[in-house]
Amino acid sequence: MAEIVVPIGPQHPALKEPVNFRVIADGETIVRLELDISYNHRGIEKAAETRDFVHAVPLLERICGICSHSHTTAFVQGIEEAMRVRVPPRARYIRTAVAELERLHSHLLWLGVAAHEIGFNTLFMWTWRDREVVQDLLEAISGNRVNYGVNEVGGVRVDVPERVVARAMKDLSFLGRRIERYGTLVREEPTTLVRFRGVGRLTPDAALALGTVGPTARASGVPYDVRKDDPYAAYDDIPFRVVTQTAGDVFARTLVRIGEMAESVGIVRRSLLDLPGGPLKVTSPRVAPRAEILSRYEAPRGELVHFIRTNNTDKVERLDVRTPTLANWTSVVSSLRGHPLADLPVVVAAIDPCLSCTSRIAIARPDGTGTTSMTWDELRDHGKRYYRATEGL
Amino acid sequence: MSLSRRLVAWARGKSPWIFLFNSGACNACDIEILAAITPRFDVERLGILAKGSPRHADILIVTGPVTRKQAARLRRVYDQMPEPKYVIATGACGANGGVFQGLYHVLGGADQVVPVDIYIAGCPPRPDEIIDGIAKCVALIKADARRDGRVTRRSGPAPPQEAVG
Amino acid sequence: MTRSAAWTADRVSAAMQGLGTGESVAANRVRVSVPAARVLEALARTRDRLRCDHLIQIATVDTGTTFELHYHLTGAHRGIVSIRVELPRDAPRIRSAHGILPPAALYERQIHDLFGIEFEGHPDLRRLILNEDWPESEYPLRKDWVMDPGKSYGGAAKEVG
Amino acid sequence: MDPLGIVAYGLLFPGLVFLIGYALFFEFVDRKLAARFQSRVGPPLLQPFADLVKLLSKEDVDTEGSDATAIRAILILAFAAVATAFLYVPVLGPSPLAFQGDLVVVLYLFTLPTILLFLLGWLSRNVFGTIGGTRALTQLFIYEVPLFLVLLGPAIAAQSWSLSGIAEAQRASGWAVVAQPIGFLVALIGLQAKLERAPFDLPEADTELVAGPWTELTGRKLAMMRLTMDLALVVGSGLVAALFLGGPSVPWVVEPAWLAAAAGFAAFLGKTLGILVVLATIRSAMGRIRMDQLDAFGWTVLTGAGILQIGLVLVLGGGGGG
Repeated sequence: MAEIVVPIGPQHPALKEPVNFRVIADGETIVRLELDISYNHRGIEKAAETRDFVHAVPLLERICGICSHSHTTAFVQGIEEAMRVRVPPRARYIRTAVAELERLHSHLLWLGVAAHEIGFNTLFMWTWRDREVVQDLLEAISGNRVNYGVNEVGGVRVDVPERVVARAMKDLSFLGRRIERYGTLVREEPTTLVRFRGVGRLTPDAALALGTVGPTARASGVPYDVRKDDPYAAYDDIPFRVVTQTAGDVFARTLVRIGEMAESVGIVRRSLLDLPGGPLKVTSPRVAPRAEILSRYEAPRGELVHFIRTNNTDKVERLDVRTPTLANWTSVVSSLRGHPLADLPVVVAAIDPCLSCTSRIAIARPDGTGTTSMTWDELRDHGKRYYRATEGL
Repeated sequence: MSLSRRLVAWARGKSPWIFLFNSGACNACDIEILAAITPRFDVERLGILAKGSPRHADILIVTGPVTRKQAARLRRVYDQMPEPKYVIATGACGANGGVFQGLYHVLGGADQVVPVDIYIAGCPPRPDEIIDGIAKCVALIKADARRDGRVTRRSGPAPPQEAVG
Repeated sequence: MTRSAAWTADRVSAAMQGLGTGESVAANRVRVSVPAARVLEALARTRDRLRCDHLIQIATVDTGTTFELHYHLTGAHRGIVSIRVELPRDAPRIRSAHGILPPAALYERQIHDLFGIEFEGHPDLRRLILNEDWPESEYPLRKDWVMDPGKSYGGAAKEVG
Repeated sequence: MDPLGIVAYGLLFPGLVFLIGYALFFEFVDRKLAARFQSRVGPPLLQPFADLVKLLSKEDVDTEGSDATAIRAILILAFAAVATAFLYVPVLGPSPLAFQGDLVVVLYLFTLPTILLFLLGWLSRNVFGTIGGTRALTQLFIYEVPLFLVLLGPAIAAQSWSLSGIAEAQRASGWAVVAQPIGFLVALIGLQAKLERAPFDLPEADTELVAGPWTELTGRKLAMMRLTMDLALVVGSGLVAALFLGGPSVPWVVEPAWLAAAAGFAAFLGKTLGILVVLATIRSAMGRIRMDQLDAFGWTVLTGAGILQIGLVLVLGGGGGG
């Protein structure tokens, strides 16, 4: 059958955000995938160089609407490391609590969108109804549903009074029960199983070689988690488990995210109960000395990196942001080949792309022409051989 | 006013179908609009449906500052919509580019590319504020339908309209 | 805060014999400055001898006089190795690292678009970050680049319906 | 029946006007149930009517290069096919237009919209429409065989080819669903697939193909298409109710003729709404399956059950009858 080019995006109901796929499909199966993002590239890094640390935080908070706390925490921790400022423990605990609440609402959001991708709207509505509980909690703590404005250089701007902690405990136990309910639902509901299991499979070494991060990598058994590898905020003092699976397909990523939600509930409960006393922030100098910091953070979608270079002024000399979805796109292209068109939204949704973060990535067309990129070919052929061997495609 | 025009005004007010277009936003507004569709706010009780194709929609909700790359596509989507069509620009970005104003890859508010009828303030506006914006746009739709043309637009805060039928 | 495995500078220097010396810049991060021509060799050694299999990021800095590329790598040992390379400002060229680290193809394409650094051997360096009709050879993230109001940078013209 | 009565029957009461009203009410019940399952409030009663009127008042855009007249003809044909099929479905009692063999006519008229949907997708010169159209056609081949196989079960049991005749026969021999439960289940699943509702809404899969063949429809064309799908829902439920649940008949005998007709009509409403509730539950409970999975499910499970059911009917005579 002649190859037809299916343009999906940049405006498409399956995509919550503008990404453009040129899918070259043979009938229903995808032959090749060209990906083109950066429709919401705004040039934030250029702007960050013209704003001092106080004004940069609101700008960086709006890189991405879902993981706004991630970007501000990574940036602020980088600047604090450059200024050698010790953040008071109460601030570190509050940052951890808000970070895990953000992971909770982001994963619930993702579970709904993934269910919507396969047409299962009831689960989409249920998960988003429960997500409102997390939003209320965040609003109780920070006053905002989105873009909470919790962080500033040297500490946090909001306090968590006793009554909010009490209310949080009640909400968290409700959320714990709901997350357990979704865990069993996803394992038992036939159409979800049929549409998720075995789709977009990534072997552990393919996951590593393609540079995947976060739940996408952990679903293939790669146990990288910045909260354990390079602990920040209060992750040293709070015990939690890094959730991993081995199958590496969309179903495994769902299980990893549901497991992580259960862990997050535990972390938030622990961090709010053991909230140490003391000040919320410490006065930090206006100017950061000459330094070069690599600030890493475990965002809901994976490892987020802020490379900050300061030069003895109150502005950053250079801020280079590498977002988790940027790293995960490579795996989408290679794992989608040979899949039916119907799987494209599911596999894309499986890495939970946050395009506002990834306003810059583009994948070279992996059609393997020419000899210059032999290793790239070997990797892809290995992927295909692995797929054919195990899948019998 | 003839019965048929009143009937059309009632029908258009009762079934405003929206089409969500992200013209380079940080997706906070998009998520809040989606939250408006989910059980707690549930806009389907007002007859509002989120449609997949611009051909099926009456209201185009634009979120985010218009980036250079998305501008041509926003224009094309707007042109594809059948008349009578309305545009709601969401949040500070929709108004004038918000916090991203002046960045090299950003054109500014949605009105740089498409004529905007209603602006919703906020960064991001809460779901109930978005529903209020849609309700004001529905009032505009009904006024247009009754006049069988376009009521003159006033640029300024929306007048306190009578109870939205 | 406890840091992960003690990652000493001399272990890195031993692995990078003849290329550069390791210099500890953070508790778990060691930086090695390497001549631009031998960056691929340095990356290969980091991946093989120092068992770094995950490319965190290729950070780019325009210091006004030169371009700096920082390849940050990590592995199961949780230590971070940063390979630092300096490129002249006038004709910044470097070998593409996608052969050794496939995700590099991704980051290099973005750097090419925003900084104008040429990556030889890159399979597909088409324009992607900026809009299609963004003027050629205008690299917005360079320190000396300023938006020239007279010039048109693409995107839809101001035809409001 | 005198010609005037037939025209009144066809156009007014159980004909077009009632059909459109009942179809809109069906859409309301369907969306309201789906919303309630999702713990949402759901649309008001007159919502489908408002949608219809609004769409009729919208600008009718014809995509450049697409054959506008052909598309309009297709839509009118699809609407007419489904509306005519309803004439043979027994509503008050046996339909006055019934004749031996009207079951075949109804099944044919009921299949026509899907083929026209394929043509619509093909003509709309939109890649999503083309793929949506081909999916509609492939899906047609998959569920058509088991659905028709199973729908013929009650006909064989009642030894009659007239839909009203079969419904009448069940007055004596009891509802066919008792003797042919598998047939009833397969009929419901087949109906869900024919109406392209979740989990079989592949042609119009909004997250993959925008809106499938419907992507380019606007204004009046979209209104006509949505109405046709609602009509198909009513006709489908009426068909399954007549074949398996005894149609507009009430188990005990009602003396005066007009009361019998009223009781029959009430039974018809109750049974079709019952079927709608089942279809709406299926719609909310499941996600969409892929084409190859639909293929496997259709040919193995559905067709197998269909053949088994027909075998049973032939062997056991399917609950006496005749």
